[in-house]
Amino acid sequence: TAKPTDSAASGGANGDIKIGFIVKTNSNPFWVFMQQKAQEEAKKQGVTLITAAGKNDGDIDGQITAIQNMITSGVKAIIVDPNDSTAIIPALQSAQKQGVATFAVDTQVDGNKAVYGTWATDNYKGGVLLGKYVKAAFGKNDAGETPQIALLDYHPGVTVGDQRRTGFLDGFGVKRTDPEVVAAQDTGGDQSQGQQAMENMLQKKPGINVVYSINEPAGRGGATAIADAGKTKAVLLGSIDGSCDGVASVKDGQFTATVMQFPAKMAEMSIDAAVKYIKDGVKPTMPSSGYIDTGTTLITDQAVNGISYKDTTWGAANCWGTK
Amino acid sequence: MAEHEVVLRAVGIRKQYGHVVAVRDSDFELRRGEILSVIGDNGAGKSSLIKVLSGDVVPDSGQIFLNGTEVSFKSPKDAQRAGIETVYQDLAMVPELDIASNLYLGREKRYRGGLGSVLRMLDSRTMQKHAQASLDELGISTLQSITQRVETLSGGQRQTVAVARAAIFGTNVVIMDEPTAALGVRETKGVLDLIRSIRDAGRSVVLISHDIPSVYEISDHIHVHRLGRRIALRTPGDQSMNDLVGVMTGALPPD
Amino acid sequence: MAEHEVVLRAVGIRKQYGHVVAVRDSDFELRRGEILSVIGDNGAGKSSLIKVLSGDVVPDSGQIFLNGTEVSFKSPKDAQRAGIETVYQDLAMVPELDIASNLYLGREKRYRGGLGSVLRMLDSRTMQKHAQASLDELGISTLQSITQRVETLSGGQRQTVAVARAAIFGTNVVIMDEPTAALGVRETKGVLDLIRSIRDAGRSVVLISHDIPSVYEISDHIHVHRLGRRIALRTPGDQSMNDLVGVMTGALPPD
Amino acid sequence: MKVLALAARNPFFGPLAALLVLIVLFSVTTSTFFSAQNFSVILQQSVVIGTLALGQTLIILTAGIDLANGAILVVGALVMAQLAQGQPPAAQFGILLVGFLVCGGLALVSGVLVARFALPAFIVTLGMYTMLTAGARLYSQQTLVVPDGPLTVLGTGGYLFGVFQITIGVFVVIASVIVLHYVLTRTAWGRHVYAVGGNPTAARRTGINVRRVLLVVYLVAGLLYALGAWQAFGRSPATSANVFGTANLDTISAVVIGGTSLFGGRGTVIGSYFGTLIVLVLQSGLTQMGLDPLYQQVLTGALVIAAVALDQFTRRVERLA
Amino acid sequence: MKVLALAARNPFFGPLAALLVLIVLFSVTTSTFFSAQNFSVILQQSVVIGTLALGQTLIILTAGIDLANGAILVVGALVMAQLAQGQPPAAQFGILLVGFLVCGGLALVSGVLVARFALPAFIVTLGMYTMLTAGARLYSQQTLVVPDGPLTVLGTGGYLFGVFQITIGVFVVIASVIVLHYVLTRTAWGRHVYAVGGNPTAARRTGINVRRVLLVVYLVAGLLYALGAWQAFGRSPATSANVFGTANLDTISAVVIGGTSLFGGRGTVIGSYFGTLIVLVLQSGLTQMGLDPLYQQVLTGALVIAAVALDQFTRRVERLA
Ligand SMILES: Nc1ncnc2c1ncn2[C@@H]1O[C@H](COP(=O)(O)OP(=O)(O)OP(=O)(O)O)[C@@H](O)[C@H]1O
Ligand SMILES: Nc1ncnc2c1ncn2[C@@H]1O[C@H](COP(=O)(O)OP(=O)(O)OP(=O)(O)O)[C@@H](O)[C@H]1O
Ligand SMILES: [Mg+2]
Ligand SMILES: [Mg+2]
Repeated sequence: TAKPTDSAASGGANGDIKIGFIVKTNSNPFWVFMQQKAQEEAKKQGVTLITAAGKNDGDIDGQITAIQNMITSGVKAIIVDPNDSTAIIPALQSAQKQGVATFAVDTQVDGNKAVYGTWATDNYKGGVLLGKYVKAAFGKNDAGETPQIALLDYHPGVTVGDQRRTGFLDGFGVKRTDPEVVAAQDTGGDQSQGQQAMENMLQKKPGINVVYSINEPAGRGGATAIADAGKTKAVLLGSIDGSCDGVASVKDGQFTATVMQFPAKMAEMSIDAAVKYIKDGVKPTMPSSGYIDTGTTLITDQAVNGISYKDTTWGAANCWGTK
Repeated sequence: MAEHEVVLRAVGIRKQYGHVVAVRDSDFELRRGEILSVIGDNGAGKSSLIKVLSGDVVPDSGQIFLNGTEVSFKSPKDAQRAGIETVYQDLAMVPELDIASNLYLGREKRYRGGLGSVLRMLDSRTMQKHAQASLDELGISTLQSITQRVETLSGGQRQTVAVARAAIFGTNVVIMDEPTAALGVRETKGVLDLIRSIRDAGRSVVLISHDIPSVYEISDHIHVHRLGRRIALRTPGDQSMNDLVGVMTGALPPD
Repeated sequence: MAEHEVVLRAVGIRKQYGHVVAVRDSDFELRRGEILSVIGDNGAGKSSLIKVLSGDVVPDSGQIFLNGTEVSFKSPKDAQRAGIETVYQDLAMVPELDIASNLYLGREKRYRGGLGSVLRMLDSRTMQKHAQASLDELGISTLQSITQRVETLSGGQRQTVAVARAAIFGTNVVIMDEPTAALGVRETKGVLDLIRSIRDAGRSVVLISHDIPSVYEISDHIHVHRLGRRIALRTPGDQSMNDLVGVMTGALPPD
Repeated sequence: MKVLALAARNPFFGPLAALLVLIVLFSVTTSTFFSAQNFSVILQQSVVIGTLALGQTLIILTAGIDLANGAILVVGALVMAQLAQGQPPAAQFGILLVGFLVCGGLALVSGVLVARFALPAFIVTLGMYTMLTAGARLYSQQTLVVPDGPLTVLGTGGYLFGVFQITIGVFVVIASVIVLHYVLTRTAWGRHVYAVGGNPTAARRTGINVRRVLLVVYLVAGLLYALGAWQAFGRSPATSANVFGTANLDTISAVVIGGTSLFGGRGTVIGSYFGTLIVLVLQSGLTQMGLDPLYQQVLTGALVIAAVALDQFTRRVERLA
Repeated sequence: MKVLALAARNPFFGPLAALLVLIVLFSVTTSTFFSAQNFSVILQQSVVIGTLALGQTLIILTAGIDLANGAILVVGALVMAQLAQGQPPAAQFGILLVGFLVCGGLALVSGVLVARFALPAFIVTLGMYTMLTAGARLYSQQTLVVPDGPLTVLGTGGYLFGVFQITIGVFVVIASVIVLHYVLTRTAWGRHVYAVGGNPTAARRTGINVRRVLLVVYLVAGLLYALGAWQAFGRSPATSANVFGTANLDTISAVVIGGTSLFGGRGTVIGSYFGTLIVLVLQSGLTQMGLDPLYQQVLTGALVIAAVALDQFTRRVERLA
């Protein structure tokens, strides 16, 4: 039932091309940054980009609404960072039926269905990387001590959070129910909640010496609580995100390490692919995994054997966000 | 025979708020087909007493008898089921609703037939017509529309609506707490006539009022309330009006 | 000389709510040191008129003159600055605050010295003492505590508080909208005495009341209001009380 | 003058005016906003929040508030989706019934705490929200997809007049608004709802069973939340514990924008539905304008205030001085 | 009886009782809760929300509500942090002043819309919240760290009685509670605040300038939000546009748990501070109990309702029938 739009055929200029870009929410600089990069790339390619965001993490109805509004406004392609990998599918399918190409960034759609291409971080892999590193660093520093791990989680049921935590625990080689995991709190990825949760966990288990944080704001809150308790030296704190703020925190010793992801790549590659598809009808080729991993890189200034990393100087040059 | 003529009797009613004793072990007695006036100083506890009788307030102690049987009113609804209808001193109206809606609040009329029984549709037209008629009867003539919201009414208009309401629905006893306080000369006469006609129809009326001449003229019995309790129950004519006032204010002993 | 004796004069006041005309091009005149009563049917527009005079409502048209100078009251504060204090029919009290706080609301007394001028601390003790004295003077004796919240007062007690308030602060004109409606015999006498003493102190009083005998007895002039306007301005004694009521209800022509 | 008199009689006139102003605004400033297709999409977007807003209106009319409506919807949706896994479409009729029972029952718990124990609705429903949000995540951390059947039928539809695409869900939400408007304005129970919100003491004294009215209001609201869950399946057959996280504030906004007073006793369900549409028209229009989401957000905030200001203006509310 | 009379006179007695019950509960059920150290941590956790809750109380006492308080704090904090970059500590005095002006000014905008145009506070502050949240993100997407100096001084502290660690910020929040309690109960302005919330018509008729009282209330609230931002620097010198996103609901909860009525005219700031502590004690205690976060959340919801029920019970509120 897809009706080809005539206006597109008339002009050769890319200016007639409109692309939609939908992120999870704009309550996190990660997505705001990705949007900005997408906007820059669109300008470079000479296409019009319109953007939208869900209201909060999990707001699938808001993203469906955004998809519908964008179709109305005549976009030829939609790139979405889905708030729910499953629930987004029917809306994407319906978009394709109406002749709109669909792509995913940052988070995969289930089975990579209903999208022509995906550019995302492998969050599990990032977690594993962090877990392995912290384990090794722990072994190196505190020989003989048993690890007491505290988790600063997002909240359960959010895919990215689950993947990162699972990866971290696997990488560290413990299970969630093992005695080494002495405390866990949900923070919603919020700095002040991270600080409060960490303070309360330290009251319960003053011996905590390993902390995982779902993202850098929560990690920063945790680091503040740890510093207030005078334990910065005694605790290894690992985070995931790789914003310039996070890299700075690694540099000044608040974080032991962070795992960097690359939102700019996601934005640029997806826009590029969308424009190509609209102009030439060529779908991007995806590897057998079904998506392109934009990569994760460990950032730390404390090297341990056998784990590749980049230092904070490299990190500061390649981080995302305001430099 | 004397005993079962008593419609509503209360014995040893007590109601305390914090350490303020509003009603202090007071008795009360209302006969069928009579107008009983309750008089007393401001703050004597008249309103508190009738709130107990109308089920609005649960007393701390004491008993209430309706036609000789002990009853216990947990809410105004209970008293209304027993045919006791009350005009409260602060009128108890919903400001956002119009006159007719307030008049029929809690006893709305539905259309006959399917519209009423199935769709439960209100027969607003009939309610408005009846409401207008009741108000006209009370001599309120300045009302411009029966669909005016009560919050826009003048003090006297509002009071008339409350009185009309009680008169329509009080099948057994009508209690009126200062029903003419805000009323003009003509409207007051309308309400006093209404009270008489309720009595003449065999129903009983409890009238709280500070208008002693009217009370003296209209009442069959007068309940004198002082410092939270009934200190005297008199028949007008047995005692001069001035003496009655003396008893009420404490200038004269009750007997 | 006649002209500047008029304290408050209003010409052609009109106030309309939706399509209800509450005040219909009415005039008003109050002289210094007199008691002027305003009488009229329920809904005649008495309260609406005095709300205009007290700054509570801005009229649609018309002029107000204070001591011969045109004024325009945008809020009750403006009228109060001109020494006009009002007891509203619905009393205008804050239920959550206690008696003394309501009495002094908007004109609280602070401690003398640093406590008052620097810390701006309220002198609650003095306010309570004065409040108690004012209420005693009005003959309210059943009040158990001056720190009772107004929402717990009886109807009459509440009204007394409002009257006491206006009497204390009205330095020029005191307007009272049915101040004795909820009052007992003794308390009513207290308020009427108060009104006389205000007049005797050279201030002016506007009294709205449905109690025609009292009005006839106490007033220097009577403003008869009907269907939104002043239809007559009389001196008691020039006309019998019955004729006055006849004019008020429309049974007799204004002249 | 005539217009103002009409506005005073029909308090949803203000929100309607605001809605029309916005529609005109976006129709003029964008080339894509004014189309049958776009209006049909906006109507479809309104079905879930619009339905929840009806329950919220009922509760707010009684001077209450419901912060748990989205959470109740989610629990109901999860239970229904879980039960529907691997079941034939015919079984979904029974499952729907379960959903209505679950949502009705949960809302009734709030109702009992408010009506019977006189606890403030804000705290009761905040507590319910906290518990149910966590409860939903304990119940299922997966995204569940319901198979096609009665559960998803509200999302199916066809064309009206050949151009106007419409779903059953849109009919259902509009029908709900009309039925509820009828109930509130033309039946005794509706009047009692206004009375309980306007002056509970007076309501009680006229013999209204205030507690029962409150209980029924919360129950009906719960059933409307179940209807909202059903509508949500029409929008997307997949559900999880993380959806509709801001439905509470979204519906309160819709209700207040629609001219209902948070202090109870004044308001209309039609207004609330217009309030829902106002927010959606804003989102749609601003997206069509191609504004960045953050700038969209700034404008949304300003326009929501402006919409309510317009409403106040058409009602010429007496101002505080 | 005596206890109840005391409770009636001091409406913050109920929340205090609830707080004590919770403290006893957690002291008994966990070995780590009852310690000077833990109480000192809880007090430190209370400084930001506790301060914001004071402003929220003022506004709610006037029958308003403020959904924008967290957003105003964030904007103020960002502006201060931005200005403080690369500046010597001495410059921070001036910067603080700017922060107070910014927050006071923003809150005053809400105040003008509420007082002057009679718009509902819910919508005005929701609009402000929407605009300011987006505005803050447009203003800065970085995490800004303020250098040590006057801006961070509230986080410094020492030991009381040798064991009880305490910060200046804790003293400041407690002092703020006491000062505001004094102002509300012992000055004319405080009485006017209650009057405006309890019966605005009566307040106006007694000659109170209702508009001005409202404006000052919003202004003072804004200054308290600036103080909250200052407190936040004491908690953590790093700030970004993404902090305190739920401060609005958190403070409303604290205020309501503290016994203040959302309908205005009744309540105390002391109660609101106890309300803040109740929530924190719950979070701390449940963490010490080592419950799974989701079960913690379920219990939090239930206990918040229970705390308010206890409050109602101590006040023996007359129930609806
Ligand atoms: N809810 C309450 N809380 C505390 N005290 C109360 C309450 N209700 C009434 N009172 C007190 O009880 C006493 C009796 O009040 P009540 O209203 O019964 O008097 P009343 O005889 O009707 O007076 P009036 O003629 O002025 O209407 C008064 O002192 C009043 O202050
Ligand atoms: N806010 C309003 N909206 C609509 N109509 C109003 C409003 N206020 C008053 N009215 C109408 O204006 C008319 C005059 O009312 P007002 O209160 O001035 O009468 P009044 O003479 O004081 O009567 P009463 O003796 O009963 O107190 C009445 O018909 C009333 O219904
Ligand atoms: Mg009384
Ligand atoms: Mg009047």
